[in-house]
Amino acid sequence: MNGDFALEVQDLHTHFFLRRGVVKAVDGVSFSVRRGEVLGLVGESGCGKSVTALSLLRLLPNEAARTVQGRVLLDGEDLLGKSDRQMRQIRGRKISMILQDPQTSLNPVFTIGNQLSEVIAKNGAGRGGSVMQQAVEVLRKVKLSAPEQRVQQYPHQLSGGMKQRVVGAIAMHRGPSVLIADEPTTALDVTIQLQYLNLLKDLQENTDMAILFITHDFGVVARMCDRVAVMYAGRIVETGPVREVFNNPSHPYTQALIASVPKMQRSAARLHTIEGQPPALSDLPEGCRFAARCPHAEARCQAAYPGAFTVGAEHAASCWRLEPA
Amino acid sequence: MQRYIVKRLFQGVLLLIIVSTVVFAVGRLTGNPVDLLLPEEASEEERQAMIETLGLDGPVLEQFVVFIKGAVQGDLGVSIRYRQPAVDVFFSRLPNTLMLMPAAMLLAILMAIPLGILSALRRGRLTDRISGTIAVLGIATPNFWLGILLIYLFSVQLGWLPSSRMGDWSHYVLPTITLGTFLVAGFMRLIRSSMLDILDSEFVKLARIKGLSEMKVVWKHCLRNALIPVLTLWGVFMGGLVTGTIVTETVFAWPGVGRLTYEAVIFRDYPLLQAVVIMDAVLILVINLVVDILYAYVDPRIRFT
Amino acid sequence: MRKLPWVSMLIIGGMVFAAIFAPYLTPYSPIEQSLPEKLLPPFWEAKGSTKYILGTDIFGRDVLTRLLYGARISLIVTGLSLLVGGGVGLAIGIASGYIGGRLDSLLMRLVDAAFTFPAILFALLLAVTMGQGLDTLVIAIGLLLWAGFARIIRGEVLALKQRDFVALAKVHGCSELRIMVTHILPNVMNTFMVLVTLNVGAVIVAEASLSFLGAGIPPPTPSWGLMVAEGRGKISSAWWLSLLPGIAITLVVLTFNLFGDWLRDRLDPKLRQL
Amino acid sequence: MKHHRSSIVYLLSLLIVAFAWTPLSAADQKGTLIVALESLGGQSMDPIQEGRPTNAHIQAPVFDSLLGYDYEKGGVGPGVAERWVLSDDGLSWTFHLRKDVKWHNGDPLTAHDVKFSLERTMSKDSLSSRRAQLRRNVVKIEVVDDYTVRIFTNGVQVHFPSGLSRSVFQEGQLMPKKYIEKVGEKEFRKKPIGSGPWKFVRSVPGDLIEYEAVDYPHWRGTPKYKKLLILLVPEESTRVSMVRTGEAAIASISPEAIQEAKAGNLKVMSVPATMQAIFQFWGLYQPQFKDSPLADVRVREALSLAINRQEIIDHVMYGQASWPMPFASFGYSVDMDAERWAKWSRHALRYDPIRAKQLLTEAGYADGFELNFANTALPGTPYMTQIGIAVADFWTKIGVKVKLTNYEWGAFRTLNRGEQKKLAGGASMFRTAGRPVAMSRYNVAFGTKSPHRLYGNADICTGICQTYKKMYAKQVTQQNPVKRAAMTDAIMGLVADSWVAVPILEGMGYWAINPEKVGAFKPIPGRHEFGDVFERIPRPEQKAWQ
Repeated sequence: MNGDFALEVQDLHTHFFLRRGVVKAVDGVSFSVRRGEVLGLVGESGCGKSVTALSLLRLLPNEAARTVQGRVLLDGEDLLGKSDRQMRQIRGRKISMILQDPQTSLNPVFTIGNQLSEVIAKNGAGRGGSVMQQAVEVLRKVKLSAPEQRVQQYPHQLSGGMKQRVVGAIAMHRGPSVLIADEPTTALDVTIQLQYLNLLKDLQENTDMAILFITHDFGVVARMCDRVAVMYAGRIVETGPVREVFNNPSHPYTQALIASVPKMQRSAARLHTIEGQPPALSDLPEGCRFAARCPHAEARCQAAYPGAFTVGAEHAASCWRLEPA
Repeated sequence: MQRYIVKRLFQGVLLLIIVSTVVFAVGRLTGNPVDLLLPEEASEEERQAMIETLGLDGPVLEQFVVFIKGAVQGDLGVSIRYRQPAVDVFFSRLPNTLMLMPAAMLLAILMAIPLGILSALRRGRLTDRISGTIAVLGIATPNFWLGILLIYLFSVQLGWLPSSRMGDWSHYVLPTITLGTFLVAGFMRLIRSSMLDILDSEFVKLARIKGLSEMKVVWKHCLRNALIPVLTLWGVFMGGLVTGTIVTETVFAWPGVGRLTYEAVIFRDYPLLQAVVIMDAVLILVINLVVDILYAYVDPRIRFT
Repeated sequence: MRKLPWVSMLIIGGMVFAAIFAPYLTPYSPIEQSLPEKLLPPFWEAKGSTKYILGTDIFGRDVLTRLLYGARISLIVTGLSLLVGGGVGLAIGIASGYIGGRLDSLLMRLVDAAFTFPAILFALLLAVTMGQGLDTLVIAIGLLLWAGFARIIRGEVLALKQRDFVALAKVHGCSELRIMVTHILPNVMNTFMVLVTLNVGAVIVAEASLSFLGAGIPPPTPSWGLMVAEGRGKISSAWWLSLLPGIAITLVVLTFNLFGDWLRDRLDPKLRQL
Repeated sequence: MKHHRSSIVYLLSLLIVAFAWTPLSAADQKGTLIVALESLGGQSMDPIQEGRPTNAHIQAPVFDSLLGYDYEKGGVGPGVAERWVLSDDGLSWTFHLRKDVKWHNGDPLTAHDVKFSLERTMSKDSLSSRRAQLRRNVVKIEVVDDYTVRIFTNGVQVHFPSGLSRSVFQEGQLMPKKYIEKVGEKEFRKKPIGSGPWKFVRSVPGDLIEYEAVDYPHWRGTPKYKKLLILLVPEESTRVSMVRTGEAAIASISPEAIQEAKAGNLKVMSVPATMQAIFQFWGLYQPQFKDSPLADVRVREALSLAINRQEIIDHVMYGQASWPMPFASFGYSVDMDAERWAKWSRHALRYDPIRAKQLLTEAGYADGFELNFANTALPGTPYMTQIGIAVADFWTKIGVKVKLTNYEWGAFRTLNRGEQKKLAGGASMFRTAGRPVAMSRYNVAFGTKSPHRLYGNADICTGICQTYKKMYAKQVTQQNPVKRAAMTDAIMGLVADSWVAVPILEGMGYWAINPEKVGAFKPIPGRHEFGDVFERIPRPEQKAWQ
């Protein structure tokens, strides 16, 4: 194993055990992120991206959801074997996350400063002035205007973009090895999205923090990420360096996704859409999960799931068409 | 905030006017207190004489004017039954009710918060089911029935507690339970359900991502938010509490305002009835105002708009 | 979702069945007296007999028969008062929420007033003023309900108003009334139904409480609340008089609440805070 | 604030009184007698502020009445006045007072107090229920000497004195002239003093009234207890529970609670003949009811015959009621042939459904008819509702389609005002209170200007109405007791045969008593209230129950 990996996920399975059956939201996902690297995790909504992220943090939403198999190595330590108490020590300090919706991720009844102070206190107080002064500093770092006032304010008094900066500040304050960003800009205005992405980039610079960047938007991936993993129906179907994947998408799903991204240069051109619906996660087919929607589907696609075939440097995809002859 | 309070106060005064007009009208529709002050043999002559003595002989509109004039000056008339200023009668009973209501509320809060939180945290498990059943039972059991059963069991059969009336602490036990039960149940369900919503919320996730302890997540981040709906529905609970005091005070011979309210209706003691209803309304308004302020304290979204 | 609440449905079904077929289920009349046979205990007690399975009351009437007919009264009172109170609340809620403006603030002040004023006091006043009876009781309990309905339905309508289909209907030139009836109303029916089931228990308890205070269904009509009230002084000498109808009330209210919870989770989960 | 200050002053003064004033000799007075009642009325201790019978509970311990009771038979007996005499011309009554009566502050009670009390009772501010009548009847009150009072009446008033006994009304209660004039009305209401065997201590509105026994021999009887506590406990089951747990010694109950009380090993005391439950037909004289089934006297008699009174007595009243006398009369009633009427009622009020059916058939209503029946219960006798339900059931059994409506008493009372629209042409429950003079009650029911006017009003008064009117006018002015009794009997016969107001049963006052808390005692016949009995109740060790 490469010691440079901040996070390695191996064969992760997270299932929801419901009355009407087992929903295999994450069904054998493997990927890894190097220190200082940004890995994009891309896919349609409902393909299991967020569940993957929550599985890594061991914060699955309710008791029906369980990670049943796999390993999550953070700096070489398997998180799945940790006790709840140990996990609390790890969360925030070694692995952290920015949630999707800035409107709801801050507690409405406490001030910004109060919510920041919790992580500041965790980091050990007494470094660099009072907690509130530190909080102001933290906000300044995320380029929030008038930070002295902001610490006194409540979340509803801030705009969505400001809130997301606060959330980012909270998530990154303790300098985690891995930061998961779960569609952090989806809920923001287009103009602010870009600012926020740049901010994330800036903050990551000069640190060796790895970022797992979850999104459904290939355009964002192109801007943010070093490598990308494409997820479909609970599995990764293609991984590779961003440029590689963009130039040479190998899985039909990836191809369709990239084709559906609007390109400024070709604004007049018709956008591609993917016909059909992804399979129900409670009733997955034996074979390739994309087969039903795939223009190239063959008989063997129905019969068995393809393995990951290498198509280039660090670039692999799960499609029978890529099987070496 | 100040403007908000002023606005609420203004609304309160408006409400008081509506309420007192309605009471004045409804109280006078049928039934006359004089009939209830006289024995059944009394003649029309006696009746007329007493109507004059009590000043009930003018036209209704005139009486209304007199009533409003007095009310503005804080004089709500003389109780027909007690022959004392109605406001005095009300205030002589108020402390007794004010001993009972907070006790019931305290019981409700002390029981409902831990139980509600526990059952939300243990959703679907045995703890949740047991406390859920207790909650629904609490709502389903009419409190007069509960009161009678409690008296029979704990006073008559076991002899542990006094059956009624005011006295030392032991007198408070049964009425408090009787009055508090439905509140416990109501609060508990409310806290449980809002806790469930909150536990699923993003900010709780973020609190966990921060690595906060479970105690801090539950008691700091969840509880305060979970109390918001309790405060929102406070008005409804107040209504229930007033109803509860009428029944509970009757069962336990508790000399409070609830019992007084019932008497005022039954005996058509117009001045007393008006006083009781208006003072009740004032009381509820004041409590609601306090709750509103509390609400604004708990929920900054209210405070700053 | 949650599985069907079989037990609740069975009990509710049984109650409805008893209410409809009460005359065929028992050979006795709920009202006709048989004074020499008064206060017989249920059959398992020493002096009881299987002639009167659950014993007799102070007038020698069969307690089981009165419980069965009482189910009928409870359902009628509950149904009518929910229809009246809920209906008024529904109408006011829709009008207030949809039309908005001054009407809205006026109606909402009225709702506030209703919450300030102890509703039971109104009910008492009404019963005392109009005389006891089914109509009085229904109006009284209706008065107790409407404000709660109105407030929640209004909230619902406010959200609905923003939805596209309403705008679409407006574009098509539908009248306001028509929009309220054909577009808004069907969309709040789920909420309404959930509110109705959740309030059944409250109504039954309210009926019982009013009977206890002497302002409910007048005797000799059998109502469970009245039966508890009539038997309350006899707990040690004739426990079955107040205990059995009390249990019936508790059981049915419990059942309706559980059913209401289930229905709410099915139809309108966002109402969970009720 | 003001309220607070005054109560502090009040408490302080109570304390001072308690320390400064130690009883001289009260060796045989100990313990507290605790009584639980369903109502304390207005809880006013001023006799002119209370027009209801509750005064006989809560005011009677403190105040004496000009006339008292016949403790054995019930009815009027000597009170503060030992003798009372009608003048030969019939226009004045002379009352001779006891000389050993004193107020709680030590002043002697004199004729001046009597005059003062009666005038106060008649004054503008008085809520006394018969104030208007007293004003009309009294011409002048004259103090003959310190212990003699003469009252001149408006015409001959043969029953005048009975109204001054608590066995009938409360107008005879005596109040201290000097004290009231000295301290003022307001202070008197706060700290009332009387001449009764109990001194007022305090009154907590809606909760209790506390009394303390006088420490000298009292003519009504010297209290055996040191203190008397009257508690307000509206809920009956709670009252019974309190007696069972010993929290109270005595509680008023309704017949329904008798079994429950006995189950708890309590003594149940029934005070005989406190009321008569009746049903009566309203407004039948009105022209629109000329052809109503009820206009036929046979139908009305049939309705009486349809009722099994013994069954109601045994089962609704748990055996604690008795067979009624004719309308508004009791065993202790004056001016009538009690023996004759007892015999009459045994036969006339019998249960005879066959005869009832036969009468209905004769009248042409073999298949029954519709009857509106207004059911109600008067204060103090809640069991009337149950009697009404039982009566309705008996009527249903002979084929009458009874439409039963229940009215809370306050609502019912408005029905008989004005045109009596809701009652006219139908029947209702009613009662007559246990009073020794029947005739005034007859006038309440049948007088043309009376509240009920069952025979006719001022405009429509023919036939029986006219007859009654004439007979009544003669009876009330007849000074000769023998002739008066004959006239009374004649009126009673007229009413009995008209079947318009029909007795159902004679009710009693019921009490649950904890025999470990009080000893055996006797009530006053006809009077449910215990205000004149408390001083006669022994402690358990003094006189045990068998």
